[in-house]
Amino acid sequence: VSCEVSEPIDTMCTEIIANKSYSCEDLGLREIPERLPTTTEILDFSFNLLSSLHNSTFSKLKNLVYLDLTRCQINWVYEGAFQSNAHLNIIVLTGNLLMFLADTAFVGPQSLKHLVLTQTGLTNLAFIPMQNLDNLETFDLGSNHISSLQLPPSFPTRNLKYLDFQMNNIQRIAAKDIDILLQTKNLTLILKGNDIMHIEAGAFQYNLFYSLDFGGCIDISVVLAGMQDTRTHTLWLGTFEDADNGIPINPTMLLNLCNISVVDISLQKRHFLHLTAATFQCLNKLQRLDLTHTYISMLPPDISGMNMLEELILNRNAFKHICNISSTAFPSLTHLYIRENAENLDLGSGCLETLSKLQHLDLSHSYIENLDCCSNQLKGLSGLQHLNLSYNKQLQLQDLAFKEGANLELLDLAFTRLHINASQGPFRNLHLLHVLNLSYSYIDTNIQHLLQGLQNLFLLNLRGNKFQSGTIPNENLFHQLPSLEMLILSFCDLTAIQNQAFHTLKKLKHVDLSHNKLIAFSTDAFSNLKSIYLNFANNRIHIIPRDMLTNLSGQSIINLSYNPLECTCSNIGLITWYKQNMDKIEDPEGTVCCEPKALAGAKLSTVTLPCGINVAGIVCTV
Amino acid sequence: VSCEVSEPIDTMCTEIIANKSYSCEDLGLREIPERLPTTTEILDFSFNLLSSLHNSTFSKLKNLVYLDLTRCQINWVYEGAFQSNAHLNIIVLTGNLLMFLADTAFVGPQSLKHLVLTQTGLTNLAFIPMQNLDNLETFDLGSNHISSLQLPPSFPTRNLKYLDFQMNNIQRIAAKDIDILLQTKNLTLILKGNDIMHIEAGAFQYNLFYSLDFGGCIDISVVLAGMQDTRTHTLWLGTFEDADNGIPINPTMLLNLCNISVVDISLQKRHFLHLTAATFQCLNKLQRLDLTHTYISMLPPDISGMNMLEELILNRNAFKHICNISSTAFPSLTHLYIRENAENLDLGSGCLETLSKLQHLDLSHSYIENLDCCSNQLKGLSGLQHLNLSYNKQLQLQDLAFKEGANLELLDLAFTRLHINASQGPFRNLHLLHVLNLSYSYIDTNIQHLLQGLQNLFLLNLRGNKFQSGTIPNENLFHQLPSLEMLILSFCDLTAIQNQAFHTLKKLKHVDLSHNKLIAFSTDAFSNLKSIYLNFANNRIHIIPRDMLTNLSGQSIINLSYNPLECTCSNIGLITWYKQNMDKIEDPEGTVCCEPKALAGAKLSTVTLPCGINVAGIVCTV
Amino acid sequence: PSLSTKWPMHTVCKENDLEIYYKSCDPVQDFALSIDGCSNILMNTFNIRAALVLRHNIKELSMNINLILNGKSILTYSQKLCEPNGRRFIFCGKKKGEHIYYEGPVTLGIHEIPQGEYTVSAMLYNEDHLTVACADFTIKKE
Amino acid sequence: PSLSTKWPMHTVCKENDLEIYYKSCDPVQDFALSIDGCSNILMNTFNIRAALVLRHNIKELSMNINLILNGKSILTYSQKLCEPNGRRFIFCGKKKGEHIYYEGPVTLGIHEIPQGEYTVSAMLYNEDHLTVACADFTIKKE
Ligand SMILES: [Cu+2]
Repeated sequence: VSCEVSEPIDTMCTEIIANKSYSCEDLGLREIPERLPTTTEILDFSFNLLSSLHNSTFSKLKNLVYLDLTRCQINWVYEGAFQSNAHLNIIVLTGNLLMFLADTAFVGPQSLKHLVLTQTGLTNLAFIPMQNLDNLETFDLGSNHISSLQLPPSFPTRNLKYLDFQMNNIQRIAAKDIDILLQTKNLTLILKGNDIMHIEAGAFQYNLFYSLDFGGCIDISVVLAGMQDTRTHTLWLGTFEDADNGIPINPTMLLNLCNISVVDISLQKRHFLHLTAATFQCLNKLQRLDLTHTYISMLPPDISGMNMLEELILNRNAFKHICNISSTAFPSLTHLYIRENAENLDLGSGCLETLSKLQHLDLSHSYIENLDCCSNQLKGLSGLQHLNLSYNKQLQLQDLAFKEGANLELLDLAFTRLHINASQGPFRNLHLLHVLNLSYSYIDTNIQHLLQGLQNLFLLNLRGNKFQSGTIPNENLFHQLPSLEMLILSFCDLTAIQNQAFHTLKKLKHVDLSHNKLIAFSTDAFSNLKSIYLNFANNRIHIIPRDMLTNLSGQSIINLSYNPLECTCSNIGLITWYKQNMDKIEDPEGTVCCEPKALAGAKLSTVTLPCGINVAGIVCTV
Repeated sequence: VSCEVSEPIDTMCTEIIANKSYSCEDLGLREIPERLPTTTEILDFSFNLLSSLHNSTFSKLKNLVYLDLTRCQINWVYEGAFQSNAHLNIIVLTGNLLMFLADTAFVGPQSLKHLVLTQTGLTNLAFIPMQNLDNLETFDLGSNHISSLQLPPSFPTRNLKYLDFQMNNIQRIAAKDIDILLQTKNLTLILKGNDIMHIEAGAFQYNLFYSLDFGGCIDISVVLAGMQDTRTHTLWLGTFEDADNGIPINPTMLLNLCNISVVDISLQKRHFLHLTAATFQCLNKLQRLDLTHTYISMLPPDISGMNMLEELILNRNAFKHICNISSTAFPSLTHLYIRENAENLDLGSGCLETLSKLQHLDLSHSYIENLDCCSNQLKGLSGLQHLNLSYNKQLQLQDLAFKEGANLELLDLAFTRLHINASQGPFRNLHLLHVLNLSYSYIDTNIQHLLQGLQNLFLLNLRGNKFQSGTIPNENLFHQLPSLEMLILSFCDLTAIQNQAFHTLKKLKHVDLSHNKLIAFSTDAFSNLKSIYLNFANNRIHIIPRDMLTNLSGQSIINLSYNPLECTCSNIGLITWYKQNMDKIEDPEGTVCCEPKALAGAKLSTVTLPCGINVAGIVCTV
Repeated sequence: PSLSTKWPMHTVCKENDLEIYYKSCDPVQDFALSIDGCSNILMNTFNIRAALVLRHNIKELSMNINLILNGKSILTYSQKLCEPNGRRFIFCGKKKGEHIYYEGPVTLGIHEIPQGEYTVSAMLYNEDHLTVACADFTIKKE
Repeated sequence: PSLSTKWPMHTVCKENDLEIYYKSCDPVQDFALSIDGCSNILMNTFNIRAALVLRHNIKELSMNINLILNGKSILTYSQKLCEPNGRRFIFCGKKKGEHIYYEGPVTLGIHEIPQGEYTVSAMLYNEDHLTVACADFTIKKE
């Protein structure tokens, strides 16, 4: 009987895809293992000890495409280090303190597309040899000590899409430093975390960017002055909780925005001095404006001209009343976010009425408490598709709680205490609702009409709700959900499920019953066992009769991990089936024996029991 | 016969002083070896692999005074790393990329005096916990990426004498950043290699420095403007061959020097625009001025007021004529250096006549060629003590060549081709001369009166000169040197030394005969064999009879390395004596057998020959 | 809390009536933390130093804090620190291998440390639920 | 020239008529050097990259260059690069353990490379005559 539990302690690389992809992460290796096949395309060699790279280091791995050398203590990259690796696309050198890169350090690959030199101690761009970098698409130079952006004439621009200089020491940008970037199009340029003190006027003139990130800069007027006549899709001007607050914004500081072509701006965590309509006068053409955590409690009611704004993000502010966002100023909004409001947010009545185009509304984590919800509050929002009211205090749902919600596809009420105050189903008009999240909403699961009318519901999440006497009866609130495919009932303190509980749910494909107190695994309750996913992890199941398992078709997956499974002959049915159906098992690592003591902790797949041929024989002839 | 040559390959630390000082440099160690005694005071643990320091790492070495942890890949210094090391004075952490220093990282030592954090990746002074650094005398923070000099209130000042911020990223210095330095006195502050762009007016006011180093800064007027009302002994304002040239100096830029109290200034490698007497108007109080490599060919003749200048350094400039240095403007000079002049320097006649206080004159490496040397040229310099004319083209020494040199103590003529054109000794009036360097001066060693009159000569260097037929005869030019103690005759192509050659040199103690073609080792030629040093390395000696060795007293040292020594029984005399007198041997590593082939390369000390007891016996009874 | 003995027990402070220790519960690395004076914890803000090397990208980063008394979790607190569209901290979006260092003030808003001995388990994890940092703190207060 | 096989032979360039290789002759470390285009050597100035870690302080630093043909030294050139009172280069005075990097133009003033195969041995040493860097170059010119 081989019941040994052996933890394989091994300094060998892990095969991810046979002959193609290997991970040798953190094995203390001092060279590339001889055993890696020459066909290897993807190699994660991070957190080892290489010290120097020579032309012989990778010479056997001629098919390498992706090479991750993160934190290998590489100091020296000698001539032709990658000369044998014609197919190499990606080299990651993050966290190596580079002391020397030979002129031909990167020569070899026919089309090197991604080069990551993050945190490699660079102080100067000239340290990097530009030979054979012409095909770069992304170039990561973040978290170094580069103090000048002077791009050499040989800097790769042909295919460059992403250039990351975040958290360097760049303080001044002169036009001639970056004139080579005129040859790029739709570049994303990250200058976040640099202490920009001066940009020469016109330095970015005629450039066409996709995104420009100046996050964390001290004085955004310096940036805006330098960006005159620039075109970019996105301009990130915010700052961070762990960065300097920077100079507060007054209306004149934003005037320079009138000469910048941009549709998406973030001003996260900036302070506004005198937030008036004037502040917005050069924001007219914006389609998206992010004012997360800008310490505002009121948007000026006389803002005008913001007709193009489609997305407004007001998260982490301090509105007392939702009318204070002055929604009439933003008639074209399709997306509105007021998450994590610092005050109890009063939803008022009809404050968003004019937002007839609104599709997404996120009011989560905002201390909302409403005893008469929610038709008045959401008046006029007949186009609403996604509504997030999760993580609020409590809501009392009235009859037809979302009266104008006929177009709602997603409704999230998780972690908000719900009181149902409706004689009929509060959701019964939500015919298009696709996803309903009621997890930890403390709903009364005895209300049989609760889910009435949700004829298109695909996913129902009831995690953390309780059922009377811990049982899901045959007669239950799920009967009215003909389209339901996914059902989450984890953490519901369930002890039993009646035999016909889910028989009406013909389309049910994914059921999560994990973290309950179920003592029996049964497939009887489900009407359709073709390619079903059943998660029974973390329950109290000891024994599973083989006939409960045999009707699971080939596409099905079950998870039985973290149950007190018995590895005795009384459970030979499960154990025999298990070993023959490993392809149907999720988390075999966590699926271990509990009894007898001698086998406790042994993976089910490794256990062989001496129960006699006859037992297996009987099972086989069933 | 144990003739094996074994290179001791060993990963053990080297004992420098028993129980006190150990070197474990570059042994690939991953921890402090258990075997180091707890009495260890000095530990060089550089170039090993520690990764992190804990309170247990050095807990056994309670007597540590000096700890060198250079380049040990230390990233993490946890709480109390040195808490057991009460006597620790010096911690060297050069070249470790520090990722974390706990607040109590340096707590423990009662009086930590020297902390070296050079090249440790610092970006910010706040990274360094200041707990228990109050007694620091030197604080090395060079070659990091510190961009602000903001010294915290807890910065150590009580005993601080040396503060090194060289090659950081400091661009601006505000008065409040450094006001804590007012508490120091006679501090040496190194800001070399920082790109200083602004110093707040008065930032260094009332400070009393010993030395301030702004080497390599771009614009010295920025420095001088910031240094108003500062007192310092030395002010280093030069730049370097591998640094930016900086902004050229015009006379107005130096006007701010009038309000700085300083006696020693270096302007090495600065360019002067319009070098006129006005340039010097605020340099009046200087005692030392270094104008090395300042691209000058002429000092203005109308400079006035430089009466206090004692030391003038004009190396690496381009004077055509020594009169062009306008020596009359510097009447108090004691030291004058005109080394490595880029032009053929014409010594003229009496150009330095007014420098009656001159003691040291260095004219080496200056392409000097003089056919009538040197009394006219050095007219008036009767106080001269050191004269360096080495590495020039050629000099024709006349009779009494240094007529006013009665006070000369050191005369260096090395590597300058000399023609002696004197019927009597050209040096015969130099009664005080102590050191004479004539190496590679191609002198005619047949001139018996050459060294006449040098009655106090202590050291004579004749390296690289030739003797007729490769022999030093009994009658030779050394007889007139009663005080000679050191004689260098290496690289003289000598094949023989006659028996009485040095008999008149009663004080001779140090003779270098290395790199000649001598075939015999003989002690006969020396009159005094008590504590003599004889270097016969790199000659052609095969065999040494034992009786040549036995009269060497206990204090003597000989070097026989790199001779084709025979390790056969014909040389048993040497070999036996050698092993008994290892304390008299210099370079035993290089003292190896040449013959027979089987023993070639074996160290003499390891060789045991089977020559029979009788041979050894005979020798012992001599 | 993990049972790993791989990493040493670190002392954050050891004062008259308050002792705080911690131990990394990350299988691949130790955790570096230091507090400038333990008694300051009860102040509104106090200064810490903390550092870690990322073993995984943190496009998303969440924090989970668990207060454990007698082996039972009695309080759980979790918070998202980074999301692709909500980069609250400048380190959000950093990648595997990067060194993250924070040195500065922290506000816990605790005004009393309850008496007794208990464990606070703190864990940071990323979008794939991979551990970014993990430490179990032992707190003893008289 | 040293006989050590500890360090690999590095290729500086390999062009039609000119090949330059080098090998470190320092017992404790390899030497890092790279030239941007070999043919540029004959230009007045050409660009190099060079790096080393100091194993000893360099209060004083001297350079010795030896041209060796058929095993015989035929030309020696030496120069002091650093002295306490003559810090010509910004790296003068650096200490053991420091990384020195130079990237930029160099002027050799050579206008012709003689034909044949020969060795140039270059060595840097400090005030105590300890090796700071050492490399033997093999030059083949047709
Ligand atoms: Cu002397």
